[in-house]
Amino acid sequence: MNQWIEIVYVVASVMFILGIKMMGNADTARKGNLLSAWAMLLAVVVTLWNQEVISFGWIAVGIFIGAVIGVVAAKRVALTEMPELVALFNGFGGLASLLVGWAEVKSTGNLTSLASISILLTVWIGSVTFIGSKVAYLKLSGKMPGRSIAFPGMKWLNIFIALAIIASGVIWMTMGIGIAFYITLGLALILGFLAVIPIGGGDMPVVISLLNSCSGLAACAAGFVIVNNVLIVAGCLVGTSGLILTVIMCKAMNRTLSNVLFGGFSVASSKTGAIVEGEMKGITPEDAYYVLEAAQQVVVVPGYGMAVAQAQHAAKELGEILEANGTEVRYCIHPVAGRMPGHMNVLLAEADVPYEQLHEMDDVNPTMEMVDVAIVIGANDVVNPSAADDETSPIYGMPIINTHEAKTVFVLKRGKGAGFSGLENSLFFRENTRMIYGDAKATLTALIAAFKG
Amino acid sequence: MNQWIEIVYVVASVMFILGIKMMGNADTARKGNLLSAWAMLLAVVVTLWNQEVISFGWIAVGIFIGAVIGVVAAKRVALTEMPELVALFNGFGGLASLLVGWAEVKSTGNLTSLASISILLTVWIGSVTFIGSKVAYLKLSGKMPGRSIAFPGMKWLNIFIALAIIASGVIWMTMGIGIAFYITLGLALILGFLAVIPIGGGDMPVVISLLNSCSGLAACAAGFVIVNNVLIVAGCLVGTSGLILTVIMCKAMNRTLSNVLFGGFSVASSKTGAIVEGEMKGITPEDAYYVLEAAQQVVVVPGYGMAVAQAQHAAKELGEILEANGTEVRYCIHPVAGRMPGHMNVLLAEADVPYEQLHEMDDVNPTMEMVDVAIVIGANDVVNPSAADDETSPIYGMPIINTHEAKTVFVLKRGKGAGFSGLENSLFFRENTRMIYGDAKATLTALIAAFKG
Amino acid sequence: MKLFAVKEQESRAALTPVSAKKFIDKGIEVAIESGLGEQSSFPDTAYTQVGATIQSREEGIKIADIVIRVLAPSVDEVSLMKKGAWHVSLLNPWANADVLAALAQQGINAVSLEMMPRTTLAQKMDVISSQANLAGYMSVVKATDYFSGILPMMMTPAGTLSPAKVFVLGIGVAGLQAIATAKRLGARVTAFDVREEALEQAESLGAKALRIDLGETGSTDQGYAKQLTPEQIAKQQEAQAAVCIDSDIVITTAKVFGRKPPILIKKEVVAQMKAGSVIADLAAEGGGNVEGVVADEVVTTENGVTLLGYHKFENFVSRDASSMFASNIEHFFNHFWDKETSTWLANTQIQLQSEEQDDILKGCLITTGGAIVHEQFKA
Amino acid sequence: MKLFAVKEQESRAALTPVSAKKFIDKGIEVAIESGLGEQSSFPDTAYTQVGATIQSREEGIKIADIVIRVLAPSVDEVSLMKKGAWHVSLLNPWANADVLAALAQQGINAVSLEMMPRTTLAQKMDVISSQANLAGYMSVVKATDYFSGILPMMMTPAGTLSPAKVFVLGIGVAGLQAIATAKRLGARVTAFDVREEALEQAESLGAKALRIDLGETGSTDQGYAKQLTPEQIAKQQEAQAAVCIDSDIVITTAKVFGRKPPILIKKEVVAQMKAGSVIADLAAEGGGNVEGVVADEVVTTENGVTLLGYHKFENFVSRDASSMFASNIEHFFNHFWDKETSTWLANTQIQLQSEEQDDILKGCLITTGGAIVHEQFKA
Amino acid sequence: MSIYLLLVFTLAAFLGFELIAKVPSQLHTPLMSGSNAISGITLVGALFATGSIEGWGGSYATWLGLAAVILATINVVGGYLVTDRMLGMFKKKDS
Amino acid sequence: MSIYLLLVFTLAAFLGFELIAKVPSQLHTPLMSGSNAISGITLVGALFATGSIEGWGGSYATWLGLAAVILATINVVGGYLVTDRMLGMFKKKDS
Ligand SMILES: NC(=O)c1ccc[n+]([C@@H]2O[C@H](COP(=O)([O-])OP(=O)(O)OC[C@H]3O[C@@H](n4cnc5c(N)ncnc54)[C@H](OP(=O)(O)O)[C@@H]3O)[C@@H](O)[C@H]2O)c1
Ligand SMILES: NC(=O)c1ccc[n+]([C@@H]2O[C@H](COP(=O)([O-])OP(=O)(O)OC[C@H]3O[C@@H](n4cnc5c(N)ncnc54)[C@H](OP(=O)(O)O)[C@@H]3O)[C@@H](O)[C@H]2O)c1
Ligand SMILES: NC(=O)c1ccc[n+]([C@@H]2O[C@H](COP(=O)([O-])OP(=O)(O)OC[C@H]3O[C@@H](n4cnc5c(N)ncnc54)[C@H](O)[C@@H]3O)[C@@H](O)[C@H]2O)c1
Ligand SMILES: NC(=O)c1ccc[n+]([C@@H]2O[C@H](COP(=O)([O-])OP(=O)(O)OC[C@H]3O[C@@H](n4cnc5c(N)ncnc54)[C@H](O)[C@@H]3O)[C@@H](O)[C@H]2O)c1
Repeated sequence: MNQWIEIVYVVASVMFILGIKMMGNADTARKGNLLSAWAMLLAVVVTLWNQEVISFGWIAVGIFIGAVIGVVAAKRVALTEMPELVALFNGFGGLASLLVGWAEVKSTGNLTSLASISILLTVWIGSVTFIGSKVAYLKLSGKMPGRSIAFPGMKWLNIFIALAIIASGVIWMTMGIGIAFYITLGLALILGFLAVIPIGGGDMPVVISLLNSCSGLAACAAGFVIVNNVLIVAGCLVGTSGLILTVIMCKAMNRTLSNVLFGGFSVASSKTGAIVEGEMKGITPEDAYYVLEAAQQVVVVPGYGMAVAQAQHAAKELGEILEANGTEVRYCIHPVAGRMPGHMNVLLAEADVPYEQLHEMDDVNPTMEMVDVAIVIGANDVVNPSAADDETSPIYGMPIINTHEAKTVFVLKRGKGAGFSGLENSLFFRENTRMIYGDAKATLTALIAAFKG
Repeated sequence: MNQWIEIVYVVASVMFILGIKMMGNADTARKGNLLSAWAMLLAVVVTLWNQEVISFGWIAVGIFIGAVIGVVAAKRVALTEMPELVALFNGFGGLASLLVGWAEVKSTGNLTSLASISILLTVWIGSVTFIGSKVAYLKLSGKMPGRSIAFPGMKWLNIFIALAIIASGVIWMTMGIGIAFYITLGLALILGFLAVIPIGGGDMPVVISLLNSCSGLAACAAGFVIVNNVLIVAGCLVGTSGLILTVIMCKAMNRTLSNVLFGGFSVASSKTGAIVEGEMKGITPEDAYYVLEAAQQVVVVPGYGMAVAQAQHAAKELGEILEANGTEVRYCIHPVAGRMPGHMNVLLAEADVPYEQLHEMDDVNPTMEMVDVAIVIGANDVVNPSAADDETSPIYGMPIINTHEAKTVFVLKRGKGAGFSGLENSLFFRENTRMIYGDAKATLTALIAAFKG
Repeated sequence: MKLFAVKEQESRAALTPVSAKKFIDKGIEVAIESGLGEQSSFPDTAYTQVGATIQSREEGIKIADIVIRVLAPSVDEVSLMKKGAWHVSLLNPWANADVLAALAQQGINAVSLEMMPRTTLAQKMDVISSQANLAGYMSVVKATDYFSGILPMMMTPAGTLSPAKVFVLGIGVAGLQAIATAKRLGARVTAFDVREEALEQAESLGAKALRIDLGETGSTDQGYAKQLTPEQIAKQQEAQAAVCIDSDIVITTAKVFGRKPPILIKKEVVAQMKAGSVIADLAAEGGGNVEGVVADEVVTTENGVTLLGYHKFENFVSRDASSMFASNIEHFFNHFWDKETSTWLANTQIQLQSEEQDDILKGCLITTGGAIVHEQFKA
Repeated sequence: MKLFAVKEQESRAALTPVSAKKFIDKGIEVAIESGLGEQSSFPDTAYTQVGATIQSREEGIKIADIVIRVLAPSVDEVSLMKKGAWHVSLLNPWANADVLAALAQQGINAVSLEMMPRTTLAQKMDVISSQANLAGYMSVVKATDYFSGILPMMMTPAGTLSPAKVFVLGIGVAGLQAIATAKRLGARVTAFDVREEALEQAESLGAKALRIDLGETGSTDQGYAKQLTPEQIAKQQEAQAAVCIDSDIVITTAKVFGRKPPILIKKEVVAQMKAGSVIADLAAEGGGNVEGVVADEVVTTENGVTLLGYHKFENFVSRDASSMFASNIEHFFNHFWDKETSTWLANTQIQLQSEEQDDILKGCLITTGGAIVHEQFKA
Repeated sequence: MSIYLLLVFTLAAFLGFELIAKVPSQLHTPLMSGSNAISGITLVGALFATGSIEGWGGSYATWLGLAAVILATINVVGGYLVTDRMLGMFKKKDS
Repeated sequence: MSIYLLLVFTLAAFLGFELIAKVPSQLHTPLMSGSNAISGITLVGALFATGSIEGWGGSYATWLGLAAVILATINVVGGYLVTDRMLGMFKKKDS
C-alpha cells in the first residue's frame, strides 16, 4: 500500500518539475500552473490513504476553511493588489511549515538528531518566511510605511540575534530543554522582522521572491522532519528555482541581491544624499539583458564609437528585438554626433532604421525621465552632463542629450577613452550608469545573443 | 562508516553532473572531463573502503591490467581511429555491466524480484551494448564491410528473437531455471548483432552515441542490482544525456533516429534506386540549425522572395554567424534573380555584404558538390533544375545555380507558390532538399535565434 | 562569316572590344566603323587590339553577313546590304515602316531588338530591359544633380534636413532601378504603377507603394502594360497629383508599348510643385508622361520646377550602356551558335515552319525572305 | 535693432525665410535685398510673409546694425555702413586686405565666418563645415553624372558590372561626406589623408583607408591640416598615383587653411587614367589639388578624363546650402542673445579684456573699434 | 536512509537551478506566485500532523496541525487561483 | 527503499535531459566519449563482485568480477584519456 503512495509521490514530483519548467515559458505558463495544481491535488489525496492518517474530521474542517478563504481572497483581490496577496499567502505557507515542525516536536517523543536539525531548520526558515512576508505585505498594502526603516547598530543587533537563535537551538537539541525551543522560535520571528523592515517598498517584489524561495526550503525541511519525498523534492525545487528567479529579478532592476537585502542598513548609517562623483561601474551584457528585457522605454544614443565599430546593423537589430519584446525604442541623434554632419544618419540609413524612429534631441530630452534605459553607443561628448552643469567646462552651454536623467544608462565603449573634445565625462560616474566595456559591435551582438538565448 | 561512503557517492554524483554540464561548452569541456575523471576516482577509491569489499588482490590485478591496456590504447591510437576506439571502450563498458549482473546471479542465492528484473535489464542492455559496439568498431575500422548488411525477413526475425528473450527472462525469473538465464543472455547477444549490422558505416557515430547511452543505462541497471546510488545517478545521467546527444547528432545529419536505426531494413527490401519525384519535406528552423551548425561550406542563393520579405539584413547576419562558427559562406547571385537587373546587389549592398563574398553563378557551380548546405532564400526559377534537364520546360537552356548538387538544400519560402515563370520546381521534391516554410525574414530570424540560443 | 558594327549618331555602340573578342574567338571576322566607341570610352585601338579591322561604313555594310548597330538604319544603308544578310538593331518598327519595307525588299533578315520576348530565357538578349535599367539609374542621378536640395536626411548642428521625397511613376525595370538608386541616396520613395505586382516589387526595394483602387487593369502577355480607360486615368491622376505636389523629385517611366505614352502629370500639378524640385520623364521621347516636358531638353517652369526630357538617360552612362547592349547582341548570337560544329543556326532556323521555329526568333524577326513576316507589322 | 541681408552674386543666401522669422520673433527688424533667395528657391514673398521688408542694397546697408551676407563686401559697400555696426559673412581675410582695412577704418565689428573656431561648441556656427559637407555630397553627384559608367555593382543577364572605384583624397568634412555618398551609391571607396585619425574616420564610414607611412605630420590646434614637407609629398604622391590610375572617380578636398592647396595629382597621373573617369577637385578655387584643373570649368583631357573644377560644389544645392548658412549665422547671433533681457550681448562682449572675451568671438572677430584686432591679420 | 534524502535533495536542487533559465520579465510575478503555491506542499506534512490521532479529540499537536492545514490550504488554493488569474490576463494582453 | 532508487533515477533522468541543450557539433564526439567514460562507473559494481570473497581464491563470481574489473577499467582509463586528447586538439585548433 505505502509503496504505491510513494510511487504516486514520485509521479507528483515529476509533475511539479514539468510544471515549473512550463511556467518559464509564456506559451505554456498557464498549463504549467495547472499541471502543478494537479500534482498538488494528487499528493494531498494520496496522503489521505496513508495508514498514519487515521482521522479525517479536523482535516476536512481545516481544508474547508482554508479553501474558502483562499478562493475568496483570490477571486476578490484587485489586480493591483496581487503582489501583496502573494506575499500574504507565502507567509501562510511559511507559518504552516513552522507549525508542522512544531507539531512534530509535540507529537514525537524521541527525536533523532537528523529530525531535530530538520525541525530547527523548519522552524527558523518558517518563522523568517512568515514574518518577512507579513511585513512585505504590510509595506506593499500601505499599512506600514513603504520606506526603509532602520536604526544605527541594527546590523550588530541582527548578528547578535542570529547567534542567539543558533545557540538556543543547539541547547534545545542537545539538552532537550523545552523552553529553548520557544526561545529560538521567538528570536527567529524577531530576526525575520528586523531583516525585512529596512528594505524599501520598491524592492519588495525581490524580497517576496526570496521569501518564496525560503518557504520552499521550509517545506523541504519539513519533508526531512516527517521523512517525505514529495515535500523534499517540491520544496527544494521551489527553493532553488525561487533563488534563481530572485537573482534574475534583481538583475532586471540592475541591483545585486546583497544590495537589495543590506542596502537599507547603509542608507540608514550614512545619510549623505546626492552622489556626486563615484566610480565607473561595469556590467556584463548578460546582466544588462535582464534590465533591457524588463524596460518599457528605451532611447538609443549613437556616437562616433558606433561608427568606428561599424555597429549600426547590430544596433538596429537590438532595436528590433526590443520592439518585438514590447519595448518602445527611439534613436536620438545629437547634431554633432560623429565626425561629419549627418554621420549617424548615413549609418542608420544604411542599417535601415525607419525614419520615424529617428528623433532630435529636443524631442527626446523632455521625456527622458520616463525612459527606463538609455543606451549610449560609443557617444561621449554629446551626452556629457558637464555641458549643462559645469560652467568651467569648455563645452559648457552646448545642448546635450540628457541621458543622465534616464532611470538607467548603459554606456557601450571600449575603455576609458575620452571623446573628441578630450573631456572627462561625469555621466560615466553616475549612480544610474553602467559601463559595458568592449567594442560596441561585439557588445551589441552579445546583448542580442542574450535575448535570443 | 558506510554512511560516509554514501556521502562521498553523493559528492561524486554532483561532480558527474557538473562535469557533464561543463562538457557541453567548448570553453569548459576539458575541465569538465577532468572533473568527471576525479569523480570516478573518488567513487572507486571510496568503494574499496566498503566493508563488503574484503579482498583486494584480484581487484589490484584487474585494475592494473585494465589501466595498462586503457592507457596504451588511448596513447597509441591515431587521430583518425578515435571513433572506433571509443566504440570499443564502450563495448567493454557494456560487457562489464553484463558481467556484474551475471556475477550477482552467481554470488547471491535468493534474489528479490527487483534484483531479478534489474539483473535481466543489466544483462540485456549490456549484451546489446557490447555486441553493437563491437560491430560498430569492426565496421568503422574496416574489418567488416561498412555498408548495410541485411536480408529479407530480418525484421521479423528480430521481433521473434526479442520476444524469445523476454520469454526466457521471465522463465528464469519466475521458475529459477538456470539455463534460461544463459539463453536470454545468448539471444540478447544475437539481437544486438542483428540490430547493428544493417546500419551503414556513415551512421555509425550516431549508433555509437546511442550505444553509449545504452551502456549508461546498463550501468544504471547494475546500480539497481547492487543497490548503489552512484551507479544509478551516473548511469542514468549518461543514459539520458547520451540519448539527447544522439538525437542532436541525428539532426545535424538531417536524419531522424528511427531513420538511422531502421533505414537499413527498408533499403534492403526495396532496391529501386534513384529518387525521381517525391514529396516536399518540411523542416523546422530549429532542426535546420543543427545541420547548419555542422556545415563547413554554405552557399546562399537569394531571390525575389528575399526582396519581398526584406530579409537581406537577416541573411547577412546569418552569414556572419556561420562565419564566426568556422563555416565558409558565399553568396551566389543569379543574373536574373529578382525583378530588375542587379536587384540582389542593391539589397545585399544595403545589408553590407562584403563585395568579396558575392559570387557569380559560373564561379560557384563547379564547386557545388563540395557544398554542405545551399540556402535558397526566396529564389525559385533560378534554381530550377528543369532548366538543365527537362527539354520541355520553357526555361530549358537557361543556366541555373546548381543548388541541387549540394549535399543539403534548404529552401526558404512561404508556401507552394511558383516563381515568376509559373513553373513547378523539381528541386523542392529532391531527396536532399528541405523546405523551411514561412516568411523568409521570420525564418532567418528563427535560424539566427537557434544559433544564439 | 563577317560582322560589321556601324557607328551611331548617339553615344552608345553595339559592339565593345570585349564582345568583339568573343565574336572573333568564334571565328567570325569582325569589322567596325572608325570611331565606333569613341563616345563610350572605347577607342578604335581597343578594337583593333583584339583583332577587329576598321572599315568605312559603306564598304563594311556591303560585305557583311551580319550588320549590328544600336538604332535603325537609313533606307540608303539598307540598299547597300547583301541579300540574305542579317541586320540586328533596335528598329522602332512602329515608326519606321519605310525602313521595314526596304529591309524586306532587299531580302534582309532583320531583327528588331525591341520585339525580344520578355521571357526568362530571353532576358539576356533584352536590350529594352538592360537599357531601361541604366536609364532608371541615371534619371535619379540627373534629377539629384538638378534638385536644389540634397536627398539624404542629415541631422546637423545647423539643423535637420529631412530626406527628400521621391515619387516614381511606373514601376517597370527603369522605375525599379530609379527606386533603388533614390533609396540608396537616402530619399523617401513612393512609387505607383497600375499593375498590382509592380507595387509589390517596389516594396521589395523598400519603397512605399501608393495604392489606388482603379478596378480592372492588366498587362499584355508579354509583360507590357495595357492602356487605361479615361475614368481610370482621371482617378489615378487625382491621387498622384497629391503625392507629386508633396515630392521633391518625380520620375515617370510609363511607356506603353508601341503607342503614345499616357499623360500622368498635368500642367496644373506641375504648377503647384515646390520651387527647386525636379521631374525626370523617361517617356519624353514619345511625347512624355508630363505635360510641358520637351524631348531632349531641360526646361524650368515659372514656379521653378525643372523638367528633364532627355531622350535616353542611358546615353549618359555610355560605357556601361554599350557594354550591356553589345552583350545582349552577343547573347542573341550565341543562342543560335552551335559549339560543336561552329556554325550559326539562325539561317537554318528561318527556313523552318512557324510552329517549329524558335520562340525568341519568332518574336523579334521582322523581315525575311523578301517579306515582312512579323504578325504585328504584316501589311 | 536692424538686420539687413545682402543679395549675393552667387546662388546662396545668408538669410532664409525660416531664419528671418526667428530673428523677427526676437524683435529684430529684418530687411532683405530684393531677389535674395531667388536662386535658392526662396522667393521674396516668402520673406515678406514672415515679416521681413524689402530694401535697396544701399539703403539697407546704411541703416542696418547688422549686415549679413555670404561673401565679403566691396570696399564701397563698407563705406556705406554705420559706425559700430556688425558685418557677418565670409571675408576670405587672407586675400581681402583692402576690405579688412576698410572695415577697420569704418569702425565696423566685422566677423569672418571662416575664422570660426573648430570647437564642439562653435560647430553650429561653423559655415566652413556646413558648406563643405554639402560640397562633399555634391562632388560625388556631379562626378557620377559625368562618369561614363555606373557606381553600383550589378549582376545582370547582360553581364556583371563591378562597382566603380572611388578615391577620396583629403578626409575632412567634405571628404567624409563624399565617402558616405559614394558608398551609398554602391561604389568601392578608398580614402587617404595625412592625418591618422582621419583615416579611422573614413573607415567609420565603411571606406578602405590607404595608409602611407609619411613620418611626422599633424594638424593645427584648430583642427586644420599643416603643410607637408616636399619629401612627404613625393612619397605620398607615388602611393596615391597607383590608386588614382586604378580609380573611376577621384575626389580631392585638401585645402590648407589660408594657403595654396597642395598638388596631389600630377598631369602624368591624370594621363594614365581610364577614359571616361572623372576627377572632382574641391580645392580648385585656390589652384586645385590636381594639375590641369581649371577653376569653375569642366575640362576633358586628351585621354578622356573629365576634370571638374567647380568653384563651390555646394552652390548646386543652393536651397539647403542657404538654409545651413543662414542657420549658422542665426546660431552665432543666438550665442550672444540674452533671453531674459532680450538683448544682444555681443556689443558688451567686445568691450571686455581679451582674456575675458568669449572664445568664439575672439576667434572670428577681425575688426572692431576702428582697428584690425585679430592676431593673424594685425598689420 | 537519510543519505537517500540527501541525494534526492541534491538532485532536486540541481534540477531547480537548471529549470529556470531566462524567464521573460512579464512572467516573473506569475512564476513566483505559482511556485509559492507549490511551496504549500507543506500541507502534506500538516495532514500527517492533524490526522494521526483518532476522532475529534485533539492534542496540542493536532491543533498545531489544524492551523497548519488551514494556512497551507489557503496558500495552495489561493496561490494557484491567483496565479491562474494572472496568467489569464497575460494571455488576453498578448493577443 | 526501491522507491528511493526510483526517485533518484527519475530525478537523474530529468537532470540528464536538462543538462545537454545545444552542444556545438565539434563537441559531439568528445562529449560522447567523455560520457562513455562515465558509464564505466560500473567498475564500482565490478569491485563489489570481485572483492567480496577473501584471499586469492575465487569463485565463479569472482572470475566474472575480475573480467568486469578489467573491462570497466579499460573503459574508464582509456575513455578519459582519449577524451582528454580529443579536447586537447580541439583547443589547439581553435586558438
Ligand atoms: N559631427 C560633426 O560634424 C563633427 C565633426 C568633427 C568633430 N566632431 C566632434 O565629435 C564629437 C562627437 O561626439 P560623439 O559623442 O559622437 O563621439 P565622441 O565624443 O568622440 O566619443 C566617441 C566615444 O566612442 C568610443 N568608441 C570609439 N570606438 C569605439 C568602439 N569600436 N566601440 C565602442 N566604443 C568606441 C570612445 O571611447 P573608447 O575609446 O573608450 O571606446 C569615445 O569615448 C563632438 O565633440 C563633436 O564636436 C563632430
Ligand atoms: N532580374 C530581372 O531583371 C527580372 C525582371 C523581371 C522578371 N524576372 C524573372 O524573375 C525570376 C527571378 O527568379 P527568382 O528565383 O529570383 O524569383 P522567383 O522565381 O520569382 O521566385 C520567388 C520565390 O520567392 C518566394 N517568396 C515570395 N515572397 C516570399 C517571402 N516573403 N518569404 C519567402 N519566400 C517568398 C515565392 O514562393 P512562395 O510564394 O511560396 O513564398 C517564390 O517561389 C526569373 O524568372 C526572372 O526571369 C527577372
Ligand atoms: N521576363 C523577364 O525576364 C522580364 C524582363 C524585363 C522586364 N520584365 C517585366 O516586364 C514588365 C514591364 O517592364 P518595362 O520596364 O519594360 O515596362 P514599360 O517600360 O513598358 O512600362 C513601365 C511601367 O509603367 C507602367 N505604366 C503603364 N501605364 C501606366 C500608367 N498610366 N500609370 C502608371 N504606370 C503605368 C507599366 O505598368 C510598367 O510597369 C515588368 O513587369 C518587368 O518586370 C520581365
Ligand atoms: N570641432 C568640431 O566640431 C569640428 C567641426 C568641423 C570640422 N572639424 C574637424 O576639422 C578637421 C578639418 O576639417 P576640414 O574639412 O575643414 O578640412 P580641410 O578642408 O582643412 O582639409 C581637408 C582635408 O584634407 C587633408 N589634407 C591636407 N593636406 C593633405 C595632403 N597633402 N594630402 C592628403 N590630405 C591632405 C586634411 O588633413 C583634411 O582632412 C577635421 O578633422 C574635422 O573633423 C571639427
